[in-house]
Amino acid sequence: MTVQEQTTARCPECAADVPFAEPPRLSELVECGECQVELEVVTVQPVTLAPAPEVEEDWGE
Amino acid sequence: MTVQEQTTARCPECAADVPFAEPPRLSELVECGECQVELEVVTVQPVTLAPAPEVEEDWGE
Amino acid sequence: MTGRAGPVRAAVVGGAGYIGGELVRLLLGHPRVELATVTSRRLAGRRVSTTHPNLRGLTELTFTAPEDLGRHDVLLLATEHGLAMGAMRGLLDLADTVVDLSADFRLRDPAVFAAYYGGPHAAPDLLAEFVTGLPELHRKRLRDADRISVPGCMATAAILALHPLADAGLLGAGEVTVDGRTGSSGSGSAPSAANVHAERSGALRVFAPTAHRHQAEITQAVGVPARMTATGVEAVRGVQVLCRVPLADGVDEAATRAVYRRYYRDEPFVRVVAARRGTYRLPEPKILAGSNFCDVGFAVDPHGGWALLVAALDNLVKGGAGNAVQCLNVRFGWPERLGLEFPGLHPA
Amino acid sequence: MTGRAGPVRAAVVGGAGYIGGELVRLLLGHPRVELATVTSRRLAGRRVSTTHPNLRGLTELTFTAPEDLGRHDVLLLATEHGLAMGAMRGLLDLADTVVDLSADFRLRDPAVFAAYYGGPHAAPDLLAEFVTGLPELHRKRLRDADRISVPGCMATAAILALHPLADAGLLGAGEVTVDGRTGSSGSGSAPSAANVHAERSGALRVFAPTAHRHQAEITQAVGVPARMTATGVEAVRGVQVLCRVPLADGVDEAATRAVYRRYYRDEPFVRVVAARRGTYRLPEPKILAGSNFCDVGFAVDPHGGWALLVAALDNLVKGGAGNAVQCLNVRFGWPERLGLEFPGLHPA
Amino acid sequence: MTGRAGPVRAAVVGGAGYIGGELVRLLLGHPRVELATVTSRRLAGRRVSTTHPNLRGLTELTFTAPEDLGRHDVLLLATEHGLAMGAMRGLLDLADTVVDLSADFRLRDPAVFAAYYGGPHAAPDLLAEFVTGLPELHRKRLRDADRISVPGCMATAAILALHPLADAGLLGAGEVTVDGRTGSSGSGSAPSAANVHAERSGALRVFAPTAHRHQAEITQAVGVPARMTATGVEAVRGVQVLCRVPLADGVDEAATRAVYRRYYRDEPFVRVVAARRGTYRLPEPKILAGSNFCDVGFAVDPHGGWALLVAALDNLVKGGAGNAVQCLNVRFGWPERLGLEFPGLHPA
Amino acid sequence: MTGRAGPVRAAVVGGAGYIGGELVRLLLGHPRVELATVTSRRLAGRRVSTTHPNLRGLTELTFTAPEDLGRHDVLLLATEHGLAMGAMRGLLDLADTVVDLSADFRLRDPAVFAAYYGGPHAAPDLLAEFVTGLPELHRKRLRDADRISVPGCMATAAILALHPLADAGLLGAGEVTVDGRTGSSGSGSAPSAANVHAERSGALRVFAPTAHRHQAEITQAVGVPARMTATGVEAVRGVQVLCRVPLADGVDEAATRAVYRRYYRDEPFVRVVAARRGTYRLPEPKILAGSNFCDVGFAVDPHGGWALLVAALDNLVKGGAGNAVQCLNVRFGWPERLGLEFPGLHPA
Ligand SMILES: NC(=O)c1ccc[n+]([C@@H]2O[C@H](COP(=O)([O-])OP(=O)(O)OC[C@H]3O[C@@H](n4cnc5c(N)ncnc54)[C@H](OP(=O)(O)O)[C@@H]3O)[C@@H](O)[C@H]2O)c1
Ligand SMILES: NC(=O)c1ccc[n+]([C@@H]2O[C@H](COP(=O)([O-])OP(=O)(O)OC[C@H]3O[C@@H](n4cnc5c(N)ncnc54)[C@H](OP(=O)(O)O)[C@@H]3O)[C@@H](O)[C@H]2O)c1
Ligand SMILES: NC(=O)c1ccc[n+]([C@@H]2O[C@H](COP(=O)([O-])OP(=O)(O)OC[C@H]3O[C@@H](n4cnc5c(N)ncnc54)[C@H](OP(=O)(O)O)[C@@H]3O)[C@@H](O)[C@H]2O)c1
Ligand SMILES: NC(=O)c1ccc[n+]([C@@H]2O[C@H](COP(=O)([O-])OP(=O)(O)OC[C@H]3O[C@@H](n4cnc5c(N)ncnc54)[C@H](OP(=O)(O)O)[C@@H]3O)[C@@H](O)[C@H]2O)c1
Ligand SMILES: [Zn+2]
Ligand SMILES: [Zn+2]
Repeated sequence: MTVQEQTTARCPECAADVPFAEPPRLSELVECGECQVELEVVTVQPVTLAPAPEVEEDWGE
Repeated sequence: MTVQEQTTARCPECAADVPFAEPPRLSELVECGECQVELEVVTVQPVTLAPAPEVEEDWGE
Repeated sequence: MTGRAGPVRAAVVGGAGYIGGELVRLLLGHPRVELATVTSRRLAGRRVSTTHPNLRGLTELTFTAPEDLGRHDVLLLATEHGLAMGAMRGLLDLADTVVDLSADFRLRDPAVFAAYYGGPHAAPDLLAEFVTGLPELHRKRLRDADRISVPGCMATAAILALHPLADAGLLGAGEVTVDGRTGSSGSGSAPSAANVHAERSGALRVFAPTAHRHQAEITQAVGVPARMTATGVEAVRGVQVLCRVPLADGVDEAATRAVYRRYYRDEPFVRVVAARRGTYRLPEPKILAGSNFCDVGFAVDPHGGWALLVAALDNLVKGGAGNAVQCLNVRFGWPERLGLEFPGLHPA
Repeated sequence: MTGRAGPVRAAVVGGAGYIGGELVRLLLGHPRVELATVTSRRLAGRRVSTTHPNLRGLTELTFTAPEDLGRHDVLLLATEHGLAMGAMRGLLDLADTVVDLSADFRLRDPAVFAAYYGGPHAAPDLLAEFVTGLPELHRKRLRDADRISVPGCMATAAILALHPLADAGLLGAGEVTVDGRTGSSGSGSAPSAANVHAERSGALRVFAPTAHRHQAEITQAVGVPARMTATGVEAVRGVQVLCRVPLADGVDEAATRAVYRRYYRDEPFVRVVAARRGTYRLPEPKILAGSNFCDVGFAVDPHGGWALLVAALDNLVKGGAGNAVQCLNVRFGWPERLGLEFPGLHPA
Repeated sequence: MTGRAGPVRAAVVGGAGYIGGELVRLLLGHPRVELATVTSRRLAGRRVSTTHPNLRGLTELTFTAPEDLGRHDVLLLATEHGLAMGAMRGLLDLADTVVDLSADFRLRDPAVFAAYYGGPHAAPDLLAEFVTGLPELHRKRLRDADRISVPGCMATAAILALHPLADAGLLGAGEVTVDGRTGSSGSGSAPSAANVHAERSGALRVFAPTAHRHQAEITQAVGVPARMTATGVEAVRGVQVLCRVPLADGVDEAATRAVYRRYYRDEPFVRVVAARRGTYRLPEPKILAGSNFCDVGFAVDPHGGWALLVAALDNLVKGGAGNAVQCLNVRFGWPERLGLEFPGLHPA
Repeated sequence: MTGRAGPVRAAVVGGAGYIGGELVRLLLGHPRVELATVTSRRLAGRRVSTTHPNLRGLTELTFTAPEDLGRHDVLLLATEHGLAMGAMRGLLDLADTVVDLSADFRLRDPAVFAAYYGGPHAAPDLLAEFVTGLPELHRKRLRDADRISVPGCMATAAILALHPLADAGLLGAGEVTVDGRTGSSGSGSAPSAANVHAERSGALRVFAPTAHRHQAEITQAVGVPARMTATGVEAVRGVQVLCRVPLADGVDEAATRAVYRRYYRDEPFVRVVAARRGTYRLPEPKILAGSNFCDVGFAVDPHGGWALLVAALDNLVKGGAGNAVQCLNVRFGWPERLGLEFPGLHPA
């Protein structure tokens, strides 16, 4: 393949670099290592990420 | 010195061997490593040990 | 078997649970093992260190879906009981060495298994192939064992307390009773009405009043029938067992102590603890959290005739993951303490 | 209103939860109330005392399905937030007096509600009809109130700590911060990954780092903006709040103490605790478990300018069910301590 | 004796300790008792509520020096063991009715006392005058008893577990073993290296591996020899005992249950707890803190031959101060539940 | 300084206490250190492992009387505060390198010391010679430091939370407040009425409501005045601090995160923990027991203007003994993680 591989993308939540082990597929889910947000690959060239829709998580007391 | 050094003596409480770092002195206190009883050196040739008088220790509930 | 050169590539199956997480912690710190894969059904794709936050900064691993599990040198299975026996044939194709930490391959007799686990075993013919993963009793066979079944946490403690006396012929006739106490991690990580904090906190829950499953393992290992009760106590980690045993005629404290000292003199992970002074006279689990020690002690009735044996360990370490790593050390000819050096904390 | 002859017939809606169970305990022991009905969706038909085992032998009640709830003199609502606002119109038909312990009717301004609870209020027109169920601030209005909304547990503690100083004009300009600490029962009885014992035990979980919901109630009651953080701590019951406040010029410890003593002199359930000796100098929740006391204390910086206010209570009693019963006592003209005499334990 | 008109004037001797504090709490809330005096050597002149902060706002009492103790209707002794036996003659002059909560007058046989307490009894001739303060066994004699000795906390639990089966002739031949578990308040309030928080926290301390003192009380009350071990567990309050008993031929669960139900049907403070569903199936102390209940349960081995009996109570209430108050209620002809209505908490 | 060949001979002064015991644990496991001597006044001649039972089987050392202390390469002082300053001149004769873990040499200004510790410093001229033992701030100077003073446990956490923002100029004008929470081991091992288990258990004890001593260290290190309160919480080990800080104009979460990431990118023992999902979003001490990590996190108010910074550590490790060992690693040119690899446990 001649496509230049992008190995990280920016987390839209916390601006951290999110690494990929292999070329990402569209709609793949990844977790940001910094803020643990779940992210969806929304474009692949370049790779961009958006927060994945979440089941509302209840953390309250 | 020509006295043969005895390096352990028997604990009268639990029969374990209690080691000495150096030749013991009379009335010295040592702690048995097995049962943690405090022992007094009552003779030195040979070295013999007896339970040291204890302040009654309260461990109860 | 003697040592080998390169690292051993290992996978943990069921790594999102408590035993799985402990395996991951220990294997990440093991100088001869490369932890390549950790599987989870629920959390495939998520970071391992989000589930096990003590490992933040120590690993970038993410969970792999079980169906994507490939070949490794060693598989360690940390799934809930009932799973490994069905999946074992497939798993044996993926690695030369398989260590099962679940209950599925602990009992050699399928009839006993059925009686204690409420149904027939799914792979009874494989039962005989497994070696019990308890180096103190089976070190020699473990040196070339490729199917290892790690005993239950309370069973391990009870076996290490009872075996020396039984083996030395010091037990008298009569019933052996085992009273197990366990922290909440002993029942795994799945939330339920019984283990929500406000209910489980401060509990003294006699959840097995008459015949806890581990009694079958104890009887199998020690050769004497045991009756076992179990209580959930306020703790996250930690197991303690109290075994009440009849003594043979004339057995006193000195004889008892001599047996334990001889038996465990060279064991790297068993300490004899039976002191007459101090605050910590008999084994207690709280100072063992994170360590691979099993402390074993005893008190002989001054009037003779019976003794109380006490053993304590961390259910996730010597009671599971640590014991499994110790078995790997034996199996691969590594120093037995390797990766298991943490001694526990005081105060704790 | 003055006292009435026969017992008041009451129903608890949502009685399988922690606030519901506490209402049941208190109402069963209340000499003027007949607890006729306790509802639960999940457990309809089951015995109340299986869910709340402290009540074994004290009641033969079984849970009623919510749809079978009939007329009573008083309804007490202990459902999770979001339910009461939708169901309120129907419930108001079933009883003259309704006491809501959920968050739905605590905030008078629907815009504030929407900002803090993430959506519009389902019955904004009813908000104004509710009186805040805090006798220390609203005793007079509660005497004939038939729609009562009990404040949140940490809000109650913070309001009782802050209100005297605010009311007396002793607060200086500047930010009031509230640091809440709460036991695990504060988040209810439903099991989740976050409150399973092994995860929640020993926690110091800053679950609301910047703006806990109760700050809206505090601001509404005290009239000063508050910034509130909250931490889950190792406890089942119990809430403590630390409020850091600027003091008006020249306000010293003597002036502060005088305000609190005057303010709470005749209050049956608020004690001023600010001692200079002993082990328990400032309010702590552990000695309040089961009691309806809110202890309130303070420490004025020796260099002046600010003070730390501390309040503690049992979230399920003065922070919820006990406070509701105190409101009923006021509403029906009964002695205010009736059914709420338990003082708490020491040691605990 | 039948009821009397005015309040009974009572004094608590040794009121700075944990049992003393619990007596103060209960007597302050008792409608027929006037608590006139509370003694302490160390704290004479100090406020009782500084030591027992749960009582702030409820009493203005200060501690009295023991030498200033005058006449009262009732003396309740909460001193450490060994004190009451020497002081008893003098104390008997100060009140018609004396209730001793220490261990000094629990054993009827001075030889047994000497064997268990390491020295001769100081007033052996008085031993026979004391009635055991356990209404479930001695209600009739307590009605006019003026020397009452309240049994030990773990002994009370074990006796209430064992007595019905023994009395009904359902015990088989063979050893009865008692495994006691106790919270830290069971060893009193004096600080020591063993009970400092960092050492005692999370403990599973087998402090009495072979013959806990309470076994002498159990044997005396139940008539069968018992071997008792005891473990300190993580809790402040609370005692649980597990008794392993042989059953007579043919005794099954139904027969066992029938005995307990009959035996405790009318007891105000004993509940039979042996459920097959739910989280709380067998007695646990955590829901009993502050209450005078002793919960008693059992599990019969499905193969027959033996049963596990379980009992739980709050060591400071039914295991001490509450039981003493219950005895007073019996002695003075008051309703037996008077002042003891608090049922305990859930969650806790 | 570069590495050296033979082992470094070390002595721990005050080894019977909690910091002393932790030093012993870490130094016994350190491959480059030979722990030669451990002193204790009270326990001279007794086995170290009786006091610190986690070390059974790992050492045969007995305590040495302080007056018998001889020459070593390194002395580590773990005595209660006030002792080291008087003894320092003598101790400096016994070793080239001295690491003081007490409070005596933490503050550079004798006037500040006097204000916070209630009396003049006994060796004010030595204060300037000590380097603060915090590698994250002073790594360079520590490389050849021979007088090292390790900061207080809560101070360490607060400094590591605050310093990056202060250093980067992101703090706004206004007050910084620090709310410290600490387990019971933070106040040492001597039994007292306040730390006996039944009193200290479950505490939320605001023992320093207005000006905890560590605030002087924080101000000295960070350069901004801090007001610090402190609460004793239910835990044996563990410290958490919450720092409320004003932010400079326009500072948002991304800017804050960038500063922390950059600042701690290469630090072996500081992890940035500020997650939006999962159970452990902000630093908590319970998963750090035994580990040398300090976890640091933050939450920026969505409306801007201020942030809550959170840091957690084990007071006996990164808050004391572990930090001291890390300093030794820096001082002797060893890998900084040496002997400090234990990551902490989950669950815990
Ligand atoms: N706990 C002990 O002390 C101990 C000691 C020795 C042996 N063992 C044995 O080890 C095995 C594993 O025990 P464990 O205690 O580690 O059990 P566990 O925590 O329940 O974990 C087992 C598996 O259950 C799933 N799981 C974990 N958390 C869950 C949740 N919140 N909701 C739903 N599923 C969840 C996970 O698999 P997925 O992510 O794939 O769903 C996990 O790998 C068992 O066979 C047990 O008998 C346990
Ligand atoms: N907890 C506090 O400290 C506190 C203090 C003051 C006010 N409040 C308020 O009181 C209300 C109730 O709070 P709570 O703490 O009592 O909540 P909760 O324990 O969760 O109970 C609420 C309802 O949830 C259902 N529920 C209980 N256990 C459950 C389980 N294991 N699984 C699924 N559903 C379950 C029950 O209703 P069904 O049986 O009908 O399903 C129960 O009545 C809330 O609005 C809260 O804001 C709480
Ligand atoms: N704890 C239980 O669960 C329990 C249950 C049933 C029966 N009992 C019996 O009740 C009696 C009292 O037991 P307890 O648990 O209440 O004992 P405790 O707390 O030690 O109190 C006994 C007395 O010891 C003194 N004392 C209290 N705190 C002290 C301190 N910090 N330092 C020095 N002295 C202190 C006080 O007398 P002064 O102020 O006069 O010095 C106090 O009245 C014992 O005989 C016990 O066997 C106890
Ligand atoms: N605890 C922490 O979290 C922490 C953290 C950082 C720094 N520090 C500092 O480290 C120093 C030591 O603190 P620590 O917490 O280790 O104090 P500690 O446990 O009280 O120990 C200090 C010394 O007190 C004596 N001691 C211990 N137990 C005793 C007992 N039961 N009765 C009487 N004396 C006893 C011992 O000396 P002898 O045997 O010679 O009498 C011991 O070496 C202090 O300066 C402290 O400020 C503490
Ligand atoms: Zn992110
Ligand atoms: Zn010995």
